[in-house]
Amino acid sequence: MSIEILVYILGGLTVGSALMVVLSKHPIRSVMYLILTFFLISANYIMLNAQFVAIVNMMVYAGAIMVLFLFVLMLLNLSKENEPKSSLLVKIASALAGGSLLLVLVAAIKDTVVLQVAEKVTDNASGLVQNLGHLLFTKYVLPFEVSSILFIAAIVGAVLLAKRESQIIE
Amino acid sequence: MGKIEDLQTINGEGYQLSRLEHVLATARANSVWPLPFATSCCGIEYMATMGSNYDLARFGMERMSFSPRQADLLIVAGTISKKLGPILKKVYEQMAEPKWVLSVGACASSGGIFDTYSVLQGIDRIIPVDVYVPGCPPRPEQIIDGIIRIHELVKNEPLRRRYSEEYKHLLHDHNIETNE
Amino acid sequence: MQSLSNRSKVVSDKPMTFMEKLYLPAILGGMWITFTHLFRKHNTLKYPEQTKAFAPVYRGMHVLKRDEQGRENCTACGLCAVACPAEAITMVANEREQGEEHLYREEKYAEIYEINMLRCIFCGLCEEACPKEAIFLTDRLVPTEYERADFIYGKDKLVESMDYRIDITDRQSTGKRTEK
Amino acid sequence: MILATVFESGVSIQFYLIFATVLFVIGALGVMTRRNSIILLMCIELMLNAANLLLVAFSSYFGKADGQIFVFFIMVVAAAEATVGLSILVMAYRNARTVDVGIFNKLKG
Amino acid sequence: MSNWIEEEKSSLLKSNQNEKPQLSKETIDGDIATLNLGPTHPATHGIFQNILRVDGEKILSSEQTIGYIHRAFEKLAERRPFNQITPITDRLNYCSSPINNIGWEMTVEKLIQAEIPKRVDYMRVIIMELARIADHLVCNSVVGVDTGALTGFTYVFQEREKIYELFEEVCGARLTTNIGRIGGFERDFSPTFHYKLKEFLRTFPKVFNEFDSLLARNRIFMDRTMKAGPISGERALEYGFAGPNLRAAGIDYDVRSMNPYCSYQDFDFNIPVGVNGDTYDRFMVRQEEIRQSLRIIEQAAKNIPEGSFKADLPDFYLPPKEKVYNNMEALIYHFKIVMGETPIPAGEVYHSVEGGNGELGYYLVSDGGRTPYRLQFRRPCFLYYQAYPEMITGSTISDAVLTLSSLNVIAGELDA
Amino acid sequence: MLEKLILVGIIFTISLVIAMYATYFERKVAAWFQDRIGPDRAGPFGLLQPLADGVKMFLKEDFIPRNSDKWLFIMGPGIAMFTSLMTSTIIPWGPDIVTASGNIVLQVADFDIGILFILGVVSVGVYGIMIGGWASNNKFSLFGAIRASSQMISYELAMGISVITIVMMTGSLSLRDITEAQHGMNWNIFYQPLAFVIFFVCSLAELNRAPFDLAECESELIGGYHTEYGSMKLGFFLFAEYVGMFISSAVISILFFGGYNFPGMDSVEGNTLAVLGVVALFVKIFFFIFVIMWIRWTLPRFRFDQLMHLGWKRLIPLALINLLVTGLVIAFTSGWFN
Amino acid sequence: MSEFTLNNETVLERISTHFGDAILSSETPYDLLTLVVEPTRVHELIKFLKEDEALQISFLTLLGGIHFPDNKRKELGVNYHLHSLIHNFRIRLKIYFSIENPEVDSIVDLYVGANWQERETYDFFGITFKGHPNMTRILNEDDMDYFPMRKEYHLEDATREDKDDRFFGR
Repeated sequence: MSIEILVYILGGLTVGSALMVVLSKHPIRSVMYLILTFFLISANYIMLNAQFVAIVNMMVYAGAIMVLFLFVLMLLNLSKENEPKSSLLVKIASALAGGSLLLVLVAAIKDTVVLQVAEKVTDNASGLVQNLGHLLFTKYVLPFEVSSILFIAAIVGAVLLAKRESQIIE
Repeated sequence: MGKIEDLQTINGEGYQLSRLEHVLATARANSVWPLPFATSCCGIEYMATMGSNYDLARFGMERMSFSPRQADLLIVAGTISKKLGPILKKVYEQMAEPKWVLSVGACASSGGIFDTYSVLQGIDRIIPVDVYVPGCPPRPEQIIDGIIRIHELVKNEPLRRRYSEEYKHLLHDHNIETNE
Repeated sequence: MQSLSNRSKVVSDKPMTFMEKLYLPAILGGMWITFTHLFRKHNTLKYPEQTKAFAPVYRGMHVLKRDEQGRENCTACGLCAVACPAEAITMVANEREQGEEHLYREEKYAEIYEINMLRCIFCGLCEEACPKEAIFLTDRLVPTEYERADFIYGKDKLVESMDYRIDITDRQSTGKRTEK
Repeated sequence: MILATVFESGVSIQFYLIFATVLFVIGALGVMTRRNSIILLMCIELMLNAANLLLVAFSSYFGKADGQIFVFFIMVVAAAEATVGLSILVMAYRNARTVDVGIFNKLKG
Repeated sequence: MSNWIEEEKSSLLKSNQNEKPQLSKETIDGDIATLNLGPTHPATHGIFQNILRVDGEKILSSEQTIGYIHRAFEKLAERRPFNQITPITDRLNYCSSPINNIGWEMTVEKLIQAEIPKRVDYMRVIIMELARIADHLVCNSVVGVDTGALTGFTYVFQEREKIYELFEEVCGARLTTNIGRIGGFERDFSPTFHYKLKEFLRTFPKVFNEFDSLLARNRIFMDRTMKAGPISGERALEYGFAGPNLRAAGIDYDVRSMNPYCSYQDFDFNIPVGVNGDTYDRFMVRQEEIRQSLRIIEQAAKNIPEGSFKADLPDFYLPPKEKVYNNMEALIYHFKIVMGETPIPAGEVYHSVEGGNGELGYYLVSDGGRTPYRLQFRRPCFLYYQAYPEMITGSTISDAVLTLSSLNVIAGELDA
Repeated sequence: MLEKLILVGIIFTISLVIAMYATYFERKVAAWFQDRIGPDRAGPFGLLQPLADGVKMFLKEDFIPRNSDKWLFIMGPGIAMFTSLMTSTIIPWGPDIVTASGNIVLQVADFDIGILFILGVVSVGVYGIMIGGWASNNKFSLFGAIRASSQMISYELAMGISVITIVMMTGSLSLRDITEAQHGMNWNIFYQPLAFVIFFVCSLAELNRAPFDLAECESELIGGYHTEYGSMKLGFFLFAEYVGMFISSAVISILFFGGYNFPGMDSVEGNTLAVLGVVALFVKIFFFIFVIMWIRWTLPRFRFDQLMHLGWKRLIPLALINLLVTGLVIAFTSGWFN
Repeated sequence: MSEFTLNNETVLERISTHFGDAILSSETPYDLLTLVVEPTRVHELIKFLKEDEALQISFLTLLGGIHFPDNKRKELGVNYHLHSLIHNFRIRLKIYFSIENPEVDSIVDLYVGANWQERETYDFFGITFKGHPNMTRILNEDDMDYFPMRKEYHLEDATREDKDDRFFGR
């Protein structure tokens, strides 16, 4: 099954680039790998027939949030040299902790029985814009509005924080 | 430095460019992007050359590259003082191979009337010059003439000339480091 | 400060009108102007193919004139060299020998006469200084060269040939020499 | 147009469960190992994305769009978190000249 | 001075590329970077260097280095006879060489107290005003180019080309004209000149208005240039500004009306002044000056008196060639003048003309010798370029670029 | 599947060739506006000029500044090129071509979310410039990169909002649906002139074209983000700009000028319609490429703060008002208030 | 303002009443009032000219040095050209001092524009201006070791090769 292979390859690439985010020494490269990861996750969404989420993921994460990260990194001009390093002990400890977390989670998930999987819906339309839009503006209209308030709060907070103190005093 | 006959000797296997090389060199000659290092009067005449009446664009040269990385031809127009010399040299070093130098006007080529303590008596003391344009300042016609000469050089230059020992020697003579 | 001249005129105090604040009218107006130029005849001199006549008094390449009988006019008085602000003229004078009357008009002549065209600023002072209507600047251009040495113009390049005489009659400072 | 999707293949939802878990753990690992606070924020984004992936997978397999709606809300939160987090970082950086997470210890006073 | 300037300068000159100008330590320490505007930056038309200290796009301070094309004019002038100095003055403000030439000639004429015929005055006025137009056209079109509008530049350059043709018709060269002699011109205006001048006066206003309407009232341009690089009139005077840059600050000091030379008192013209002394005012003042210059040229061309194109100065003006060829006395005078052996009075004289950039002065000290004992130029660019750091502090890099081009700093005049 | 691959190939080739000749066209147009001739010595009428430039760039020494981040330095132009080519996939180039074995759709992929895809890819396009500018380790490049990225992010918003009005009118995000809704002369420009102006201005800003070319403006930043780039890497950046110009002209034509629709299209059908439709679309595209160049060679550029001011304080409010009014009108016409 | 017209006589008179002892000589070559002044008093005098209500000679036209090698003890000089824009009156001040100790008061505190002119004068003649904020070379290279405008130094660049001086006494 070619699609199957495609899905697995995508998964593998995603995990690989996510790993590189953590392993890269250079912060800018971490950002680049994270962008790549987001792209690959978007591809996964498309495979899951969630086109709208895929493209929004790309726009929001890759197009906006990561630009912000890159921007900050550029402005602070962080290079490989002044990258703070954690001690080997911490690294080993956290690797062990991470490994055991993975172990526990996988063990827990392995035998999960997923109920009520829809019958192979090949013409699944749940990811289409119309469907989502309808749901968003009926069932979830309150959270939707609340999220906009959250956004405004975040913007105001960010602007206030990023302004220089002297300018605030003025 | 840059006579066409010199190119013949540099290219040991005989002067004949292969057909492909010829096509490539001709293409290259039609897309020489200038870096105008215009310091004084000649710079104004260079501006006139860029203008509508003489239109350097016909040679595919209206795309000025103020960044030395993108330029092929260094047009030195105007007086170069001793204080400015190192900067000119640095600009030359920053340019990517292949690069050519056109020395426009009396001041750049020889110092002109400024035989004074502060003026460099010709830029060929610090960088290799391919074509000299006389005049103070030269007419736009003369500048175009010089550019056509440069084009001739480009058209006849084998691709491997820039890797030849002679070329390295030439740069060495002018104390120019190339590996950037 | 009070007005110093009583004829001042304030030119920049007009505030922007509402229409100007809208950006668009000026932008469209500007675009209309450029658009009309689309259909205008270009104003370019295609230089190597076309040439433009210079003013008759143009100060270009020098010529050392001969007189009607083909004798060199120059008497090597050295005024041109003295008058040259760029100090570009060098000459060696020599006495005319017996039997050379058909070559040189005066008793003295310039054995070597060199102009460094790369130094020369084409100011025309040599022409003006010449008392023997020997040196003239013409409306020809000095060609560009690859080598610096090629710009030392000796008598071979400067003296006009009798087969191809250079017309300088339009130059107002020529004057007339009445034969003695 | 609908592209060829997972549903035409035999990939089960278990795969996405494991896949998302692995991504989540990688994010967690990053949080634990790295000391650059900007990268920490990035790893948190990664963990959020792992959750998103699972949500989308379930929503698709169940044929219900609600999961995808939640993804949007998570994105909103993530965006807000990133902006505020980064501005705090920039502030902290201005004062301490480092992006080491250790600086936040000083906040304890 | 602090070491960032040194750092930046040395990084510029190091011929080894290892130390390419990079974000210095200070960037990290204070969100402040140094930025090297020049010497070969496209905005520095000519060669001079500004090392800016910037915070983001905002300029905190700047330090200038000049002298990159210092050519020792004043020393050179001490070694050349009087008539050979004219070609040197060409290269001061090379955008308007004829003004420099004629200014120098008038200085010598003042020294030897020569009587100049009215016709020569009018001829000089025509030539000088043409040169002023050419100068202002270069400056204003370059302001346009620096704001990104290249097309206006090409339109007015076609007209400037016509001015060059006019110069060529008179003296035989386009840019470095070496026009005129001590005592007048080397030849009269030819019929072609008159024809071409008429043609120029006919076509120029139309093209010029096109250029004007491309920029002058375009909001993008106005927003860009207004409040960019302002200077108050009082401050400008302290700095010794003159010419369009001073007039843009509201002070109508113009040598042409204050100390009329060359019969400028005969002509009716206005002196445009600005209000704020910012880039827009400088631009507008120059635009209006071009119109006023056209007015002057029209008046001069209409009223030009008949007469000789040269003064009667047998000791300084070369005798006509016919006489030199055929007349012994004329030949002797000719030799004397060329060799620079005519008697020159000792004394000192200051003369100034309104150059393209302001009061262009010549302080000539003569000891009666063949060459000037000391010749000092009052170079307007040199004086007002000092004010540049003050004008750009607090504004953005874009403003700094525009301010630089609207000041019309000519490297030849700046560095002498 | 094969026909799709062929289509992809054709579209890529066409965009590259058009981008290449856009450089030539740009130089010629500039020359015409300025009473000049423009390139005329490379081949007849200078037609080989882009090829010459290409060859030159390929043969130029390909160096990487010593202090730069090599990996990212190479990636920058690559990303720029890739993202600008990506967008061409969802553009409907014309009506279906009818063949014996069925219809060939002249569109690589008709996503349900078409216009969002374009916005998404465009928002990613900023990385090329940002990374390129940062990796060069040159202050002017960094300035260019920062300017470019803040400018592109700011103008994306107004662009998106202005597009939403079109989406509201059509009821679909798919570009094909939007095109189909403008059958004949029923173009959106007649209903949404303001949205068009905003979209057009924003796409100029997204393209970094004059009067918004602050990221690379010669007189201030030398070359901006590509100051340190030479040879083909520079070529990629320039290429990306011209491909972007081509694609955004296509998007403008589709969103506001009916795409492949043309007046009187009902009188033809079948393959004639397809061919004429493609021609109509390309005529519109070329017109907009010309207009973009026309603007570049006429207008002065903004200053950075003025640009931000225009984006945030003028265009976004305008776009929002436009959106509101459109919404009200749609609500009235569809009878919500009855 | 009173009916005080500025001409050479009145100005000289007015200056003499305040600075009678500082003026060494006065003349009017080519109708320009020229005063030779005591070097130590020149700053004071320029300040007076600038601030005097009646004179208002408040525009510095030109400042420059001059070198007379044969004037023993008075080898170096500085000239000031001042201009009263309101009255359109020009005046020239000259000071002379010995080459051993070439030091004068700077007038940067009166005229900002004098800054570079004084630096230039220093660069050319080696005249130091006391109180100048940045007394360094301006046009020539920083490491130049002589003052080129002094009469004893050559104009020519010694490296010129293409000149043949054997003829015509140059």
